[in-house]
Amino acid sequence: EEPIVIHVGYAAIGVDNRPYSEGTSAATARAGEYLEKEFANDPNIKIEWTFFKGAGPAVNEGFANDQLDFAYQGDLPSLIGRATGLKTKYLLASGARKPLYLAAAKASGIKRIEDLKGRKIALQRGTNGHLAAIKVLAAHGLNERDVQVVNLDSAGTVAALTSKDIDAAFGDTQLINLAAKGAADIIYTTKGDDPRFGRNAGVIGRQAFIEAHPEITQRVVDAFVKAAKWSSDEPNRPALFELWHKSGTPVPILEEYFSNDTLAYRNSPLIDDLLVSQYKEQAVKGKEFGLIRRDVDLNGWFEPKYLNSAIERLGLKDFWQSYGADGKPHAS
Amino acid sequence: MTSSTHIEIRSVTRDFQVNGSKLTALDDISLDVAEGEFVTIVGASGCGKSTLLRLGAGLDTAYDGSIAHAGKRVTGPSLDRGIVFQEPRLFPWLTVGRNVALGLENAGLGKAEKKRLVEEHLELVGLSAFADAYPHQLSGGMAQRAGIARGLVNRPNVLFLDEPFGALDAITKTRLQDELQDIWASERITMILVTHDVEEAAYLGDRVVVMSPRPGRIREIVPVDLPRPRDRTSAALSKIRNRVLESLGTTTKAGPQQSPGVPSKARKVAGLRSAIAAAG
Amino acid sequence: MTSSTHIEIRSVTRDFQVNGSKLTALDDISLDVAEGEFVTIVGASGCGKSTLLRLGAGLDTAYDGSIAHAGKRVTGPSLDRGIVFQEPRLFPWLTVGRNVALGLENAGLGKAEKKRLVEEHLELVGLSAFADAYPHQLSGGMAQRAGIARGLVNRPNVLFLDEPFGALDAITKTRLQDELQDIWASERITMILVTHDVEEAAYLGDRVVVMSPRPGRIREIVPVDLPRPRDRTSAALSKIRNRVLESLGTTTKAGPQQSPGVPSKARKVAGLRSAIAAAG
Amino acid sequence: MTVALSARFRRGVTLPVLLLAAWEVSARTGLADPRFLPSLKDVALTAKREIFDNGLFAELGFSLMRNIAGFWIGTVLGIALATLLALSRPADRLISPTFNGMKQISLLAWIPLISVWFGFGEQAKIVFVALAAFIPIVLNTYEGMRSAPADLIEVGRALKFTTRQRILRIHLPSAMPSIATGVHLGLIYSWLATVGAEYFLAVGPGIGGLVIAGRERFDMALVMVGVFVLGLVGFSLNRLAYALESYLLRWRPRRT
Amino acid sequence: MAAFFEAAGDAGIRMARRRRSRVVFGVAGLVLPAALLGFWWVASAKGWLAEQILPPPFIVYETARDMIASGELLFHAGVSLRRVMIGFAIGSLAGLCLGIAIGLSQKIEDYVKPLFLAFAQIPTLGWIPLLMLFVGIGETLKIIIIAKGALVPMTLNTCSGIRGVLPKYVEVGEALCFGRWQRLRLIVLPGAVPSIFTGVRYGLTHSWTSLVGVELLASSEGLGYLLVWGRQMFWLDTVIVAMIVIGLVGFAMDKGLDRTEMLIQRWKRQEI
Ligand SMILES: Nc1ncnc2c1ncn2[C@@H]1O[C@H](COP(=O)(O)OP(=O)(O)OP(=O)(O)O)[C@@H](O)[C@H]1O
Ligand SMILES: Nc1ncnc2c1ncn2[C@@H]1O[C@H](COP(=O)(O)OP(=O)(O)OP(=O)(O)O)[C@@H](O)[C@H]1O
Ligand SMILES: O=[N+]([O-])[O-]
Ligand SMILES: [Mg+2]
Ligand SMILES: [Mg+2]
Repeated sequence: EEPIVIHVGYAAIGVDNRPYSEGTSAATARAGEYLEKEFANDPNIKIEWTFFKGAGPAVNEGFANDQLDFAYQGDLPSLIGRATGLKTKYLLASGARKPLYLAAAKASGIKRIEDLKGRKIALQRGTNGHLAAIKVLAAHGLNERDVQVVNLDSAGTVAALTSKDIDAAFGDTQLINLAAKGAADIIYTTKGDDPRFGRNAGVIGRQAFIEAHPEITQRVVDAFVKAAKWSSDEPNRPALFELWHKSGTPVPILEEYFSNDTLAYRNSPLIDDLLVSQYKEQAVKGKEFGLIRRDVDLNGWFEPKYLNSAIERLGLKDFWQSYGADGKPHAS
Repeated sequence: MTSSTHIEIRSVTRDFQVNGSKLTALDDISLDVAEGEFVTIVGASGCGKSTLLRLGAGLDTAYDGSIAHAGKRVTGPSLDRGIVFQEPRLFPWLTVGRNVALGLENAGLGKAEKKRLVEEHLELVGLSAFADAYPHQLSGGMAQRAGIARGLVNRPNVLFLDEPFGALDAITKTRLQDELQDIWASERITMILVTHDVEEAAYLGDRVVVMSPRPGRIREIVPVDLPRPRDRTSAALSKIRNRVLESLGTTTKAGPQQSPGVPSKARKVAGLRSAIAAAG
Repeated sequence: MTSSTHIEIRSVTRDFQVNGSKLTALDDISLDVAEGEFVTIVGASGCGKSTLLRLGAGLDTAYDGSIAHAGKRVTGPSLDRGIVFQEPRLFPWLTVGRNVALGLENAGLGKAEKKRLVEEHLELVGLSAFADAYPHQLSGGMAQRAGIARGLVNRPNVLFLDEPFGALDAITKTRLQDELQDIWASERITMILVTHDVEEAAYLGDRVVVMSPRPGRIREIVPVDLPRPRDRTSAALSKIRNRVLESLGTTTKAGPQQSPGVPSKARKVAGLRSAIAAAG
Repeated sequence: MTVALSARFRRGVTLPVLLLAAWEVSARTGLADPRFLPSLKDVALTAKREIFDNGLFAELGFSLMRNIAGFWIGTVLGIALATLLALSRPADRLISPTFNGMKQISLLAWIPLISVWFGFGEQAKIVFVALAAFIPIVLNTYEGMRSAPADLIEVGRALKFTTRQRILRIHLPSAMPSIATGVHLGLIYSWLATVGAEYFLAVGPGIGGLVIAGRERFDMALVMVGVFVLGLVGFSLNRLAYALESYLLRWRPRRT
Repeated sequence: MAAFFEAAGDAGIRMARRRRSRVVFGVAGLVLPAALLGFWWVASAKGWLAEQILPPPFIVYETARDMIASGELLFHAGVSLRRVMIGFAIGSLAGLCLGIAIGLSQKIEDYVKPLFLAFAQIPTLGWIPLLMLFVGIGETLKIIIIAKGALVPMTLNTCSGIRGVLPKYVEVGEALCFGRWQRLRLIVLPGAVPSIFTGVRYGLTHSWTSLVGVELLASSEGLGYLLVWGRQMFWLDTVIVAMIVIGLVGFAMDKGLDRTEMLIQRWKRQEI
């Protein structure tokens, strides 16, 4: 039997360029070596992780060149890949319902989202935070043109907020960090708000690989689901944050990031109606806002077969709550 | 003129463009040089001597007419035809020894053989002590001698020399003239040497070609039918020297705009210094 | 020697490093040149003539001893002291006319005045037709003449000339010698001229300085007590020429490693060509 | 040349010392926001931590290896291409326009293609670094080769130099000063690219991570440590190049 | 091989061939781009590279056409051109001055060069936080970074060009008592022209390169932004259009530089 290297990509990177990430079950799988353990007894199968600074786009390129077999990727980049005709399958949710934060510079006078009108706002275009931000703005009667958008990456955002070059910024854990240091104020988060404002992400597989190696695919998904299960067990909360800390993100930040959310809610791998409808909406919105140029056909993209079989075999049916397209829990 | 024609120059004309207007450097030059002959060329500054040598060496092929070497048309440079340039043209990044060794680059000799030849030629031109010096450490005459060594070391069939001894003192010059003549005599190299020293031209040449300037033409060819070794102080040589000088003199008169022109220029400019002094 | 000392060279020694060993180019040279005097210098190739001129012009200050101009120590170049270099050193990026005009760059003259001076000096050296040509379009002798024009145009107080006529034909050379002498006579410029042409040295100089090589020393100073204008063919001049030649000859014998050395070198290398032929 | 080495060293450190002093003063007096300009002490402590706890030197080693490998490849290929372009008119006319167009395109724009051909790993980074060195070396070598003195070229023709000899004996040596400048630029830009590669290509060990991390954590002390190390290494590489250059150019008459 | 490396030095032949060769070689310059285009065509037709990575030429053509028609391309190109021009002008001028200063004075070199080299080696990424503190994230920041891109090559090339001027020419200036300015204008600069132009060339290249980095940083317009944005959005056709425009503009600038250099170095034209 010929040796196989399974190339797994991750559309993010740890602090210090550490090849780790945090906040998702995929990050748990990486840090806890779930895949490696899964194939520990198969000397012919090797796992190779690649963490991408360039995030989403680099992952798409990797898929296009057959350089990646599986990858964790945010919603907008994966939809963009899908729109350009990449042959991929969506295998399971990972890092779904991630919150988005809005921080205002000290003394900017911004207290509410409505105050953003006409101000200089940083966000990182083309990432899943971009679409989420637009939705949040829209919910408060603003569109992208009502504010001055500055396209900044997360490090640039931090520096610009600190030096008050911008008035506010949409972002992620880096904003919690900044607020903790007293350099900015978090004035809004999607957490606790309408779950439809949240961002989604998942593990994507390359179709050709899946078709060629269905059994391996199943075992990969099994491993991810095991990681999701462990990440969803509340008693593991301290251990989980400790594991994710390998990425360099301080534990208190993670605690804040996951406060008021159950681990199971955030780490659910389910491809439920909420998730599917969210992706569908992103696709429509993405096109509307000019981020995606073609219609995205999502039919047949979601491939829950492996996920379901894993859940079945691992006895995790009903372990995670599934939600309807309206954001309400399914009364299953 | 005992042997056959070695270098055959026929109706050669060479024009240059200077500021958009044509300058005829050589006009309808014809000259046959026999194998083993020693031809010297004299002529006013700018009359086309260097141009002619470059054509003969095959370095310049944009001329009308024809040039042949041993019956074959010259279409480019060849190791059979060597040239010593008017300026030394040493490679500044090579030591003197390595500069001379360039002449043997394509001689197909062994390393030891090359080394021996280079050393011998450095000694010939009195530069043994400077084998490892760089060109910028040489005096003008020393650089010229290094150039001569480079031209000689390969012993070409035909050697063109462009004022090779121009920057040398009388004694060194005399010595090197004799060395050159000895080499020529023993190896039967066909030599074509440009010089401004009429004595040198008469002393070394079988024939002295006198050129007239712009357009460069052959005014006269003065044969030197004297046996060798020649006596530098002999009356016969002196007579020939005078013939050549005379010929040069008329030549210059024939092209007045070429020579420094009006003899009394100095007087005309004499007042300048006071003008400058007044202005300063 | 009617006027006071203009250039005073006292116990000047100049050493160079060549390959880590010391080379004494000038050894304890002392020479006084009177105001308006015309001194010529002859000596074997590499004996330090150019080095001496560069010191006098203030271009090289790394020597022992002292050099003064009009009583003031020479610490660097000055417009009062001009120099014509051994090689023409024309700037390739300037036309001939602009190259000559460089000499007036700091003369403080008006544009029209400058233009006139440049034109006159170009005519003086017979290059009027080439005012707009670039240096690479000149023949060797033409470039040298342009260099002379650049040196003369500013009419310095003292002019150092390093073999200025070396690349010129006999006729042009004779003319330019006379022009130079006329300028010298009418403007009383102190001139120090290096040459390899012993006749030229005797014809032009009030005194002829004969140098001996490595270490460069003044062997003898031959006074030329002949009235001007001089007759080039006079017996008196010829006598002086011979004196100088003789002095040079002994000079050269005194420093054998300098001169081309063993006279029969050619014969020693005679077998080389066959060696090359065999190898090729 | 009479200036003693120690005097030159003293001169060389003058500005940096002044700069450091100005920095320390503005940090202490609160003239500058300490979040942007940390105090020297902070930087020193951070440096100590990075060296002793976080294996800074090992990371540096990775970057250096990558840099040197890429630099060599870029230099050799650059000199080769420049030689071809400078000495062959057909090649010049054929290739130069395209090269001149392509060289304008940012290194970053090549990343997708580089990762297609060379993957995400070490190879791709080395290619990226090589590309950064390649362009200045091609340009400078080309210029140098083209300005070989015409009279020496003619000597080569008279001596029937082969193409090889012509290149080795005339064009390369006369292009040497120019190539040296190209090498200096190549060193500078390949070192920048070494860091860039760590930023733009997939993750791996290396010193660039330090600056990136500092930037991302907004830890300016860490950024400064990175900046110091990067500057120091680049500077040392350049000093080495200077030593080599003055050896290769020893034939040049010294300035007086 | 020997024929391919046609000797650079045969004045006559050169001159005679000049007119004909200009036409021939003008076309020759298009051969390689045409070949690349052909290869691209075949590669995308045969699917050697994924369509997402290398979209077929006609798609790129259509994208370009649309972007031109909408005025989008011109707008982005205009923004970038302006930034590059300003940044490049500042950087290259500063580099010229610095290069001259370092090239002419050993003292200045001793003082400035070590610091300069160390600075040159530090990635812009590291500077940005500090720079932002001083100049904000606006246009100034971008222009400073672009200027730095031009500064380094310009300085080093000017400096080495000046150092390379032959001492024999410098000495003529000394003998004629040239002042600093005369020495610069009449000897040093003309002698250093080829090297300086190489600096200008690479400086320009590097300005463009920095532009992309800068527009990646904090911008919503310009060719660099198109490149980065296009990649982010996986619109490789847009990326390629931006690349081609950058290449073309750069190429045109290069040609302009060639012409200028030729004009300045008139004396060389006839030499070979
Ligand atoms: N820059 C230098 N470095 C080392 N040695 C030098 C340098 N310049 C001159 N020399 C040496 O000094 C000696 C005298 O040189 P100089 O140029 O003064 O001779 P010269 O009398 O002018 O000779 P020529 O008549 O050949 O021009 C020579 O041996 C030469 O090698
Ligand atoms: N490359 C060139 N371009 C234009 N004109 C040239 C070129 N080379 C030579 N000439 C012209 O051709 C004429 C003859 O030049 P050439 O060098 O052959 O003279 P020469 O007889 O060697 O003179 P000299 O004794 O001064 O060295 C001169 O008028 C010169 O200006
Ligand atoms: O994959 N993302 O860039 O979010
Ligand atoms: Mg000549
Ligand atoms: Mg001399």
